Amino acid sequence: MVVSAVGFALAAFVITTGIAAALLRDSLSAIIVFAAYSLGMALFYTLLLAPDVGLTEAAIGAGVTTILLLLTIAKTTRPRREELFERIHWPAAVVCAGLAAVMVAFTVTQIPVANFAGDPTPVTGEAGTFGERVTGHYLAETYADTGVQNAVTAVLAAYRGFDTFGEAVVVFAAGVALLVVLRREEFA
Amino acid sequence: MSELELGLRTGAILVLLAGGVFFTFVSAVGVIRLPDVYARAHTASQTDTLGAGLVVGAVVLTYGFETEVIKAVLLLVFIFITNPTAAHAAARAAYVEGIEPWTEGEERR
Amino acid sequence: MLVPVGESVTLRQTVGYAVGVAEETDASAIHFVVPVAWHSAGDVEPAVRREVETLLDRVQVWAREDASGTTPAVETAIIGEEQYMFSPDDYAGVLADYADAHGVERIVVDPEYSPGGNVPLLRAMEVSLVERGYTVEEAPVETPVRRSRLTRPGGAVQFGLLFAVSFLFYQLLGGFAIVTGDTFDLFYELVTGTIAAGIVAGSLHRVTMSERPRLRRLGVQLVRLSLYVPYLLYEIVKSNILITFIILHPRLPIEPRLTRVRVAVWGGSPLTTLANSITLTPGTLTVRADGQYLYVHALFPSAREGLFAGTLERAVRFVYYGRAAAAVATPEERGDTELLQRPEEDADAGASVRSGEGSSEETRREGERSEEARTEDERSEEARTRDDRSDDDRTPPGDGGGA
Amino acid sequence: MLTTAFLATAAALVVLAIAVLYRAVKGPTMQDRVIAVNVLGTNTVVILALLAVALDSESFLDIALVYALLNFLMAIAISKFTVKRGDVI
Repeated sequence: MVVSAVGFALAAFVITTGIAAALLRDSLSAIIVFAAYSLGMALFYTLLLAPDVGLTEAAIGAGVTTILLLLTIAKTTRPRREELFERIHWPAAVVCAGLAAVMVAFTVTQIPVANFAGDPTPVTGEAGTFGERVTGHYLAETYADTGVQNAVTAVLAAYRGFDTFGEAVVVFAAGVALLVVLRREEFA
Repeated sequence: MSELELGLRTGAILVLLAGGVFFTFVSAVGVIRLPDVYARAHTASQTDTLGAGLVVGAVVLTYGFETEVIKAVLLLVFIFITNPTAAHAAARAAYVEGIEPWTEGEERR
Repeated sequence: MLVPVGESVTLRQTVGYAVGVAEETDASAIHFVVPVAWHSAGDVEPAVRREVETLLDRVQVWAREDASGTTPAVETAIIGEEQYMFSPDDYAGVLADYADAHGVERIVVDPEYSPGGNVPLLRAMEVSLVERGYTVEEAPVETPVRRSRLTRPGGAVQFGLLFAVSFLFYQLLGGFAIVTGDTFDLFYELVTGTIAAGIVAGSLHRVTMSERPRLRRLGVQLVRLSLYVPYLLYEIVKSNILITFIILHPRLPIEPRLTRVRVAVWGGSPLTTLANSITLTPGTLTVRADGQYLYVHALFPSAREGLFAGTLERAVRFVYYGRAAAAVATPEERGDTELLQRPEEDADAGASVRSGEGSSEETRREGERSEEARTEDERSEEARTRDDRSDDDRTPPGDGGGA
Repeated sequence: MLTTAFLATAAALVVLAIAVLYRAVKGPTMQDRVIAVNVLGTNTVVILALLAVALDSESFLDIALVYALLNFLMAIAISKFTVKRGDVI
């Protein structure tokens, strides 16, 4: 029960930071608030028992992204500050909100379990929808299959191991390319 | 561990948690209420550090003598070293940028 | 159009931009001027003068290169030689005088230009120029990334120490499976730990330590540090209660002042320890460290007095230099304290520290030295031209101190 | 009982974090935002430590450790950036 309180407070935090980051006019302010958003997201992942995703969010979202964005605006110019927030195009905003609401209505209602609401996670895997069976299967069989205790880690690093490896290669290549570009831009 | 010891430890943990929340609350009030960057940096570095320290202290106390306690202690050390340094960096940046410290009688910023 | 110039990496781009703007706006002339910041009236050193003249020649050549026709005329000048320039206002005044004499309204500034050498006066100078009614514009230049060398010659001790710390940290994150686990764990943790610590120490041992560590002294200092930490914790808790009272007080009774203390510790880690301790004890915040000078922002008078009494300084001296060194006169007794923001006697003068002044040790010394060198009537001369707040800043150390 | 206390503390800290967010959005200077986000980061680290105990998973402490260091790095990087534009690392 109290877990859900933490969850809802976090959700409020994440949504507020998200909106603020989108609406702030000054890009440096937006970057800083976006870092706060990453803090909230990492906590969220951790609360939903996906610590490795939380760790990635912490390292990438708050650390690397902030510095990359800072470097980006260092290479560009900063507009004069006269307003605090971006002007909202209301018709577009309404359309976007409507679309988002439809998406949420379709997807969120299909989510079988809300972990932080305190509902038990189905482990049996027999009854229920397809999604529940898949979740149940992984929760039940992961340890026997892979010897990894955390189901999320197992999916990420064992079942989808090659996938993750490929991702790591992509990220590494991007990092190397970035270094090359940055060094090339260094003068004086 | 005896009944009494357990009770004492639980009590101590609760006191630490309450103290931590209280000081974090004070730091939040300070960050919102104080008039300028420098004054805000004060609470950000000090009151917040104490609040965090007390809560992590409660965590340390809960773990007792397990190996995890070392990590918690290390966390405490990090917070105590990095927090004032970060506040100093922000204040120094403000000073170098030429932001004048607020003195009483001026309007709040 | 007026362009104040000085040696900077973006000077070339600024010149190009200024010429472009001058052609667009049909300005009759561009004036490139160098404000020369030598306080001794009139006698700029020949070497400096030659340097400035070469710079102006270069600027002139560049401007000709960029101009499409013969207009606008390019003029150069060295200004401010006869005047004492110290604060951003002084620079702005000199520029304003020149601009008025030549009927210039528009001023283009190189964002990397720094009037006072290493002191960041530019922003404040621009503000002051805008206040005087000129159009001030920063040239849109690309700032090159500056880099300084981080590496130093390393050594076996550095490597060993860093290796040990990294290895310990690795084992710690692994939950000390090396001790608690079975033989396989022991072997596994040993190998992976050695590799990881080896990589860290190999790549960073030239960077992490500023000087060669002496192991025995390091050990002694660690022991004394373990005595210092509880004392610091006690201080933190004690003064946090006070600051809590102040923050939650409805009227918010704070009297923040920026102060400067010349502390009796030196070197990297002692100074860092002291500065961080000052920041951790509520009511005081280290804003800037400049050699032995710490710029401390104190939130209320009692915090300021505590700082000037130097208890933390003594404790840090004990940690790093031993018990004998702990007995030292307080900063207040030494006369090493100074209030940078309006002393109590003229509390209604509306004064405050300006960005440039006192922000660098060099200018401060420069200012003091010339202060002594100059004669009495020069001083009164200056008192007429400069506003009263700058005089507060140049109060000799100790004078405005513990008031 | 203690678990509830830890979670309640975490919830309270998140609520306080939302309050501090006001300063991160409002500013007015960049340094104000840096300070606010640093406070948020410290709160996050503490919440992670609390979750580690409450949900009984010690690995969260590792995340908290990483986060404590990253938070520091972030504050330094932004501060340095605002002083010398273009000089981040």
